[in-house]
This record gives sequence, structure tokens and C-alpha cells, in this order.
Amino acid sequence: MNIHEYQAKEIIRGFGVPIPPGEIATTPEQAETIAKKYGTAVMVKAQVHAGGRGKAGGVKFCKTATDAKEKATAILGMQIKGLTVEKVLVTVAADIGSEAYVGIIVDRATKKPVFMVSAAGGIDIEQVAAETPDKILYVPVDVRYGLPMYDAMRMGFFLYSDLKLVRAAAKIMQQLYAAFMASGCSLAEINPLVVTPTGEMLAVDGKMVIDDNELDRLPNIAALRDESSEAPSEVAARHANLTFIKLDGDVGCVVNGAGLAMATMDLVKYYGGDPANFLDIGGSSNPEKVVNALKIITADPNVKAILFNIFGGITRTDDVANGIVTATKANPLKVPIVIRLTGTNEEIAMKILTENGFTASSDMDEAVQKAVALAKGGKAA
Amino acid sequence: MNIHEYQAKEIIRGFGVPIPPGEIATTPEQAETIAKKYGTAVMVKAQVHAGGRGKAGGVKFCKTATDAKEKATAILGMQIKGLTVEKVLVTVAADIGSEAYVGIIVDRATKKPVFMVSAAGGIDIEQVAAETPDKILYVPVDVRYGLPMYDAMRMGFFLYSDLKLVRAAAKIMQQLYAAFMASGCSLAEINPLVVTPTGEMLAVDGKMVIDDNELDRLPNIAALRDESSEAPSEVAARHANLTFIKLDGDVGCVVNGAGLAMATMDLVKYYGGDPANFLDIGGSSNPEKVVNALKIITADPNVKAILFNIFGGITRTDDVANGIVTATKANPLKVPIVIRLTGTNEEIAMKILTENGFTASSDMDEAVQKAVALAKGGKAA
Amino acid sequence: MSIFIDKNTKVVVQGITGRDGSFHSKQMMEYGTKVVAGVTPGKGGQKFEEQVPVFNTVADAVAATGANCSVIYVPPPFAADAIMEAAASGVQFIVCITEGVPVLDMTKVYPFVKERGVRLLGPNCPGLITPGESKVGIIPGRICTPGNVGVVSRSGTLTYEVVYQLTRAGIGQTTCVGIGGDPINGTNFIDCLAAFEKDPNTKAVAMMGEIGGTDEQEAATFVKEHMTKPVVGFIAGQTAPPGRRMGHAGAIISGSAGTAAEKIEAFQAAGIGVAKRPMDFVELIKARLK
Amino acid sequence: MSIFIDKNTKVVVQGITGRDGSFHSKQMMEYGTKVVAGVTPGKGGQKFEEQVPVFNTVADAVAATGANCSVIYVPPPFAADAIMEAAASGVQFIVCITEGVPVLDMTKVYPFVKERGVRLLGPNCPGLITPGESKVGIIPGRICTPGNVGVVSRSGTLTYEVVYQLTRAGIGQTTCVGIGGDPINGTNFIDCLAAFEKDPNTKAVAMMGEIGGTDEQEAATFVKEHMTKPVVGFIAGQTAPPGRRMGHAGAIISGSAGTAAEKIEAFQAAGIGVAKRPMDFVELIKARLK
Repeated sequence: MNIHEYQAKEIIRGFGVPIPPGEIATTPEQAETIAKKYGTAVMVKAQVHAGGRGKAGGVKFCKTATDAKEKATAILGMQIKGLTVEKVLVTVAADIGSEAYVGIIVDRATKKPVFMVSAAGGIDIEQVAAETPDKILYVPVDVRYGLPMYDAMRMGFFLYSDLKLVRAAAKIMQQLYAAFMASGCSLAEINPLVVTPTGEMLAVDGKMVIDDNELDRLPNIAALRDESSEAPSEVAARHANLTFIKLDGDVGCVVNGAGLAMATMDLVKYYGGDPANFLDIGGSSNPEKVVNALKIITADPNVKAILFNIFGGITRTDDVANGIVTATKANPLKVPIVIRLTGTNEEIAMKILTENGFTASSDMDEAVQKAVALAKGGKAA
Repeated sequence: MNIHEYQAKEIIRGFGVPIPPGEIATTPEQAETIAKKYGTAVMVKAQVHAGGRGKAGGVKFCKTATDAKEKATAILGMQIKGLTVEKVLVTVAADIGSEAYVGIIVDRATKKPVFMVSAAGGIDIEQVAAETPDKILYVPVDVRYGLPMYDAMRMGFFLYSDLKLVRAAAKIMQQLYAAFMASGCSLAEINPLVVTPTGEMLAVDGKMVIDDNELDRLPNIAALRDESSEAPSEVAARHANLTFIKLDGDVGCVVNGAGLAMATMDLVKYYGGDPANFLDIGGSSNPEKVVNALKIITADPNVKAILFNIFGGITRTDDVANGIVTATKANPLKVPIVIRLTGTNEEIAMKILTENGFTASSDMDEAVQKAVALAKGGKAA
Repeated sequence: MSIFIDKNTKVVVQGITGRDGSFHSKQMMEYGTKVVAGVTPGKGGQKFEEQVPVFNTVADAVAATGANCSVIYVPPPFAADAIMEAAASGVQFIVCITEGVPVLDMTKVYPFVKERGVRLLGPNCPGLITPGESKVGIIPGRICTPGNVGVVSRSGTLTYEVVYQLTRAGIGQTTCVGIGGDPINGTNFIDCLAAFEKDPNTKAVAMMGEIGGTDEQEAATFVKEHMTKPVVGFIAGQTAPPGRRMGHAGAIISGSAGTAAEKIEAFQAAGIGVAKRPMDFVELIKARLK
Repeated sequence: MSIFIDKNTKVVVQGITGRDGSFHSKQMMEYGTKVVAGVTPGKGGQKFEEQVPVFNTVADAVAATGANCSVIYVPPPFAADAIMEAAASGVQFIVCITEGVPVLDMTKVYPFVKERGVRLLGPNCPGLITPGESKVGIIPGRICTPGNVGVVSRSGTLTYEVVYQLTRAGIGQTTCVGIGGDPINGTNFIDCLAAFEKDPNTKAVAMMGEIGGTDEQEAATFVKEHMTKPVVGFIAGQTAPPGRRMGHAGAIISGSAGTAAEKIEAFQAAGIGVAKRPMDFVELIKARLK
């Protein structure tokens, strides 16, 4: 789950990381009021779940409150990578002496959270990694021991030479690490970590991505989700416990398991078709899930054919069959459906489908070809 | 450092462990008022740093508030193992269905905190260990992982069979462990852990011993020290950063290092003498420490001779010599002193002592024999 | 011969009385797996299906039955603890089926298991099956048949698909292993490839990877440097748009490492046969078994 | 020959610019110890005594100087971190002099060091000395002389006392080791006894124990079962009243295990010569060296 900059900064502030004062505005007038209150130059920053906000014109420096109102007018409602800006953060503009990058990700290779720090802050860390890898220090953290002070100091010395700054940075590393662990992050970033000309250290931008699997046990973090900033179909899918990603094609795919779902999409492409979505109904399916999946898929006007590809393991194919029957009884389909089912309780599933007028095969290749042909307006082969 | 029952219980309550309501009284009237407020039977419990309070008559059940006043009158001012009772805890008396023992100590052998749990609660665990060792389950905790739920549940199942009680106990184990770690304990105990006839679980008595080395970083815990319940000479020694334990003999010993101090006491005994104390001035001594050591020793009227045994390593013997000179100038000694010094800066130390009219040897055996003889009223051999 | 499990493997099921646990325990028992014990706290002393003793703790189960393998069906918040309990109890092989285990839990579980020299498969995996002998997990038994191809996959249902194709074409398997798609899991491709290389019955290996991470590239290097047996591979997610998550956490494309194109290239460079479709495994394996 | 350190040991001093660190660094250098580096955060680039380079981190010091041993003089709140830093930096032997390290810190440090296969001596110990070659820690050099007796002790100053007696009697030492008296320390009696048994130059061992714990009893068992060389032992605290703390945490009598009487009995049962006074070591060792 993505959370907004202002939310991430609020979290790390709770762990002691210094951030510039700031408030959220949803109207230009609010932005003006906030800027007036601070009585100093501010930044107006679009709060959307997309990188490259600056380049897209979503982050502006404002000398005056009037200026802040104008810039907020321009930014609110702006589209950045397909997402509408609904909120801006109005925050005191920091004097920048130097900018560093500090980030933590969970690394697959070391199986640990890994710090990445660089004195080349303020820019995209992937660019730094690609162009000047020496400028990044990687420090893996063994969660059993936490982040030891000596490693925090090592990162501090990598960024600064003045002992006062080294210690301040080391403290921020430990605070960021604590925030990362307590918030169930898969990524946490401060970029830039600024040292002002007077030697103050400030997290001027912050980012966090939360592991979805943590949300059940972290209700305060889960409550930060901003559904207004997500695609409605993906919100609906999540509510139904489905993983759904909308794509541009016309073959609606309902598959169980991410690997098989991707392989199904690949096969649709292989046979000249175009998948309309990625949709994984996951394991432990129940009929309700299938009903919801069909609702989401049929809501997409681009979909010309629906392809079920279910290989039952923990998923019971009879549950899926029942779901199809229930859903289509309530809302008869307007596009053709191709069903491929095999695995757990396959015989029962086939019986259910046949009794309700559906045909189903147990061959994936055949089913994909059929769905592609139907989407193209042809008949099933 | 020892803390009182009521303090230990307050700490574990902060981590979620349920305890019966209670308050501290220093007068019988206060005890009566508290008991009246609860309007139910109470226990009046002496708060002293000594085991066996119950056997000594320091713990009493009181049906009424008047009863509580009477019992408090008897207990306040009572001596238990040489300590005067200054405070009593007046606490709601719990109905007892069953009693269990739960404790954690830091174990030298496994180098881990180890839980000890037993369904034979309410009595001395050392007795259980000696007589019925099978009734104790030991569970070491790897602090890198904390106390896993499965180990907490294992202990729960060892104590109870009803799943509700097992889960409640497991939760209390985790809370007690958290309290133990956060408070820098070397021991934490709930004894008894009571299940009431209605199935409620309560920590009816609690005990904690704090690692002295933790106190600097745990000011809230350090603040719990009750100096009124400690021997004045030991309080003075601690303030001077000395380790001092009063004994019954007449040879006052000032030694650096616990091992050498014990060996010196052993040698005093070996030569027929009796040590008046254990006193370790530790490493990194400075003259001030020696001055304080002499103050504490000379305050004991039993002391007939003073023996210094200093082997300098990190302790500089010149610091010790300077301390002896300073202290004796300010308060001339009324008993003979035997000084044995060797090691770091020995030559300087000897010069300082000689210039100030002291004689000193570098032989431990000789010095001990001399001190024993002097304490017996004889001359130095 | 086979890898990791065989007909003598004695299995304890953690969460045996839950919805999934009970369903799949029955399936395992029907398949012939030696399910010797179950664990559900508070149900110690009961019997599952009037036959398998249930215990309160894994330690009790191991002590009473000598189980040497555990399979976990408990809900995600309890999965990390269940894995550690199994590892501490003395079983040598743990299969965690549970999906949705927080990744940070796994950063702690992984070293716990490693320290004890215990093998963990998963979490978020379908388990494994040695056809005709034993299955531990949820792979449908009827799609498998004994033979001499080793199968290893990051995906659950995609594994089934390929195994199903192989079986229909008369190509049997020594062991089919689903390693799971989570970012941190106990057993990776290389662990399985090394085991298949050592297993005398395995004559060829089918390997199914996915976009995300670099496990497949490292596996390719391993195949090149250490394997004498032929390997055929597939990568799911060739058409996935970059930067989007495709279901489980295994499928994040991060930077330049992890695209399908890179992985396929690594396979080709290592002499691994590349299947374009799941069904292509049949012909590619057949050609290599001759 | 010697144990743990010799003339080639390259030492980095953590806390070299502090009061104790600088004093004892000079003493070590005067004794001939190869002090190749110091560490004090923020003083990287400076020189100690115009000769020893100072670094900000142990990693830097090891990279620049190849130090293989670290000695720690930092204050107690930082000692645990200093030990872990040293262990993570690649040195193989760490000596922690610092007294007053919280025991719970050590419950974490101990497995950290073990995992890396690094030997830790201490904390709260005087260090060790191989007379004529190298001293690491605070044992006064002039009380030692080269020879063939190994010395190991839980106590600091008591070690000095015994070594001093031996030296005055003309009995030299291979290595004198103070293991420290804290409840949790890195190296115990058995570690040292095993090393002395293996060291060809060591012909006899003097061992000084204390009341509290069961280390001496276990050491006695080790002597009985594994040692061919004669051992003479002493237990301090024979007259200590039971149940009272005598200075450091090593000296708690807990239950029936840990009294001086028990330990002396264990020594006798293992054929260890028992010194009644520290000065008795001289005659007992002499008799065994003949």
C-alpha cells in the first residue's frame, strides 16, 4: 500500500525525525491560509501516489501566501500519471545547504532490510545507482539485533565529516529504522535529507510503502489508505480480496494464482490477443469472490470475452463453478465466456456448470485460443 | 538493586499484567482509610527487601478496616531480617482458586533469560527446585527473537489445561518478559500467579531485582530505590561508587577488585582474624574514593585495625596513596593501619606514603598477618 | 528416489482442525502421506478423522510420534510463530502453505530456521509431492505420476499446469516442488536444483520462474556451473507492464533486474531450454530425455 | 608459544583517546604490543602519541592496518555496541576491559560474536598477557615473566597477585588470562584450559575461581576428562556469607550450586591441586613442574 508524503512524514516525525511544519489543503483558499499562518516561503506539493511529481509540475516554491493560493489552484485537479491531485501539502520551505538520500528496502538477496544512503540526494536513487554506484552505501540490517549504533555511525560518516552531523544522521537512521519496522514497510525513504546552512538536519520529503500483509495487524497504518487516489476498479477488487490490475486489452481474465495469471496473459498475447486485466482470485476461494470478480470485469466496456483459467489446489473448482452460476443468474453476461477448470473437485465443478448450461474444458491452450478468437468477434474454434 | 513488591507490581501492571488494587500506607490510619475505601477484605503486606515476610508475620489477612489498622500497627516498625518495616501495602485480598509460580532470571549457563514456571506456586521456588524438580519447567529465551508465542503457550499448557487460562497465562508471560527486558532486571517473579474461583488471573505478589549496571540508562527505574530500607553504610558506599558489605569482624578491609577482596578476607580468616567488611574500591580509582572508603570503615566501632590491599592495574596505586594521606590528614586515624600496595605507579605511591609517615609493604601475606595481629591488640609482627 | 520427502516422511500438520488444514490433511492421507500427528492448541488429546492424534504443541507431537516434517496451514498472523515452533521442535523439514505472511516476519524467521539447520519450504507455496509416495501441501495428487523429471516452480497453479501437461504426455516426475513467490522464502531454485542434481532418479528438470528479483538468473548461473542434467525453463510475466504488482510480492520489477527478457536471456546463456508456453515443456523435456 | 596472542598480534584500541584507553595504550606500546590503530569517532585522521593512526570506525581501522585483535576501553553504555562493531569488522579476537556492562546487553552480544566465530574475552576483565611478547589489556607487565605456566582467572587483581608470586619465585608464564567475573562473558575457563592443553610450551596451569555459578565445577570436569597437564586451583570467597553479593555479579551464591566448598570439592575430585592461600600456588606449581 502506498501512503502520501505527508502521512509518511507524520509517521517518521512520531519516531523523532525532524521535519518542516506543514499542513494539508484541499482548496486553494486553505493553502493560502496555511501559508499565511507560517508567514514564510512555502512549498506546495501534490499528494499523489506517483513518482516524478516535480517534473510534472506538482511541486512548487511559493514566496507569498497569494503565490501559494495560485500554485495550489494550478496543482489541485492536475493529472499526474493518470492520477488526479486531490490534496496538496503546504509546508515551510527549508533553506538547503546539502541534500542526502536515505532509504530502506526489504532486500530479497540478503533477506534483510537494507539501508541505502547517498550524499547525492534530491534526485532519483535509481539514477544514482545506475550512473554512480560508488556514491551509494548499502548497509543490511539483521532484524534480530536491530540497527546497531556503529552501523548508523558508519552511514553518518559516509554522508558527513562533521561529528555533530554524523551523530545527528546516525540518530535519524535509527529513528527511520524504528519507523520502518513499526509500520510494516517494504520501503521507507527520506529524500532529500537536508542540512540547512545553519547546520539543522531536516527530512524534507518522505515516502513509505507498506506491505499489504501487515495491514491486518496495524489498524492505524491501514487507516491511512486514501482510496480517492486509487483506481475505483482496484479498490473494488481489494474489497473483494482479489488482486486486480487494469490493462488496455479486451480479454477479461479470471485466474487463480499470480504465476498462472501471468502465464495466461502471456498466452493470450502469444495467440494474438490482448488481456484486459490481471486478476488473481487467490487461494481459498469462495463463490462470493468469483461473483465479485465477474462484477469488476464486466464493468470494463473494453472487455469482449471473459476467460476463466482455474487450476484447483487450495482453490476448489466447485466454488468457482458455483460463483459463475450465481453471478450470471443475477446479471446475465453480455459477452461470451470461456471456462477452463481442472484440479480439486473438478468433477463436481463440471457437473455444476453443465447443469447450468455452461461448457467448460480442462485444456488451457485451447481455452485461451478460444477466448482470443471470441474477443476478435469470431466464433469459438 | 532490589525494589519493593508494590513497585514491581506497578511496573508489570504497566505492561498489562492484571494485579489486585492496592496502595501504600506508612501509618495504621492510612491503612485503615485504604481498607475502608476498598470496602472488602484486604492484605496488609510489609514492604521490605527481605524474603520470608510471611513467616516473620509481615503479611496479614484483614477482614475489616479496623482489622487492617490493627495489623498495620503490628507490622509497621517490625524488624524483618534486620530491616525495619517503614511501609505496608494494603491490597484487595484475592479469592484463590489455584496458585502458580512464574519467574525469569538471567542464567549464566545458557547466557539467556530463563523462565521458570511451576504449578506449585505460593511457596519458595528454591524449595520446589530442591524437592520436586519435575514440577518446574525451564524455558530459555533468545533475546534476539524475544519470547515466541509458542514458548509462552508451552508454559501456559504446563500450568493449565483450560485453553482460556492457557492463553491468559501465555499473555502474562509475554508481558512479564517485556517488563523484565525494559526494566533491566536480573530477576522478575510473580508468585503466586492466582486463578480465582471465577477464572480470573491475577499477579498477587511480584518481585524484581534490577541489574545495577542498567540504572544509568533507566532513570525511572533508578528513581525507585528506597534508601530508607537499606543499611546506611551501604548507602554511603554506593554514593561513593564503592561496593561495601558490612560483616561482624574487626579487621576493616579496603581492597581493589572483588576476587582479591574475597581472597583477602579468606586470608584474614586463615590467620585467625575476622573481617569487618567486604569493600571493593573497583578500578579507575581516584583519591576521593579512598577518602570515602576510610570514612565508611572508621564509622564502624568494631573495627580494630585497617588493612589496605591494593594491586594496581587500572587502579593507580598513587591515587590510593594520595587518598590515604588526604583522609588521615582530615580525620586522624584512631586505629592502626596496614598498607599493602603494588602494581601501577607503585614507586610513586611508596614515595608519597613514606613522605607522609606511613610504612607500606608489597607483600599480601605479611600485611594480612600484621593486620590480624594488630586487631587482636598485639603489635605488628 | 526423490528429493526432500518420500514414503517414509512422517508429517505433523499444524492447524489440522482448520478449514484448509483439515481438507488438505484428508487429501494427503488419501494420497498415502504418513500424517502421524496434528497440532491445534487446546485440542490436544483429540483424534483427527478418528485416526491422527492431535497435540497442543509441535514439541508434544514430535516427542510422541517422531514426526520429521511439518506442514503449516495456520492463518498469516500466526504463521511466523508456527514456523519457529516447528524449527525449535526438532523437525528437519517445514512446509509453510500460508499465504500473506508479512515480509518483516520472514526477516526474523529466516535466520531462526537457518541457525537450526532446518529446511523451510515457502511460505506462500503449494508444498511438494513425490508422486506415488508422499505429498506435503496442496498440490493435487491426481495430476502427478511417478517418473524421472524434477519440477521446481515459484508459482502454485502454474506448477500444476505444467505437471498436468507432463503427466498427460506420459512424462512422470521424481518430485514437484513449489518454492513460493514471496520475497523471502526458505528454499530457492538453487537448493532444489542441487538436490535434483544429486538425486539419481532425476534425469531432467523443469523450472518455472517469474518476473521480479534475480533468483532465476542465479539459478541459471548454478545450472551452467554445477549441473550435468538438462534443465528446461519458463518465465511467467513476459507481457506484464513494468512497475506494476502482479499478485504476490514476488512479482515486482525492480530496476533493471527482474524482467522476463533478462531472465530468459540468462536461461539461454546457461544452456537452459526455454519454453515459450507452459505446454512447450512436454516437447522440450522429451527431446532431452532421449 | 602462547595462547590467543603473541608478538605478531596487531591490536586496534577502541576508545584510544579516553582516560583509561590512552593510559593503557601507552602501557601496551611500552610493553611491546603491536598497537597498530586506534578508534574514536570524529578523530579519524589524527595520530595517537604521534605514531598510531586513529580512525572513525573499526572497519576503517581494520581495512587500513590489518588489525586482528581489538581491545575495548569505552564506557559501559557503549561497550556492547563496540564489541559488536569489532566482531562485524573482521577482527578475530576481542578483549573488552569495560566494567559495568549491563547483563542483558551481553545476552545479545554473546550470540552476535558466536555467530561470527570471533573470540571475546570479557567484559569486565583485565585482558591477557603473553610475557615478553604482547599484552592486551591492563595486566601490569612488570609482574610477569616468560615461562611455562598458563594462568587463568575470573578475577583481575587476584590474577596479578598470583602471577606476582609466581614471578618472584622464578616461575614464568606462557600466557596469563583474566576471563572476567560477569555472569555472561565471552571466554570461560574451559576455553582457556583447552588452549593451554594444546599449547606445547605450557607445562602446568594455575586457575583462580570464585564463588557463584558453576564454571569452576565444569572446568574441573574438563580437567579430569581432557587434560594431561597438571592444574592447580584456588577459590576466592571461602569466608563470604552466603546470599550476599561480593562486588561483581559473578559472586552471587545461588542455591546449592556455587559455594566455595563445592568448588574445592570438585577440584579435588578432578585431581586439581588446591591452593589454600594465593601464595600456595608457588609450591604447588613447583612440585608439579618437576
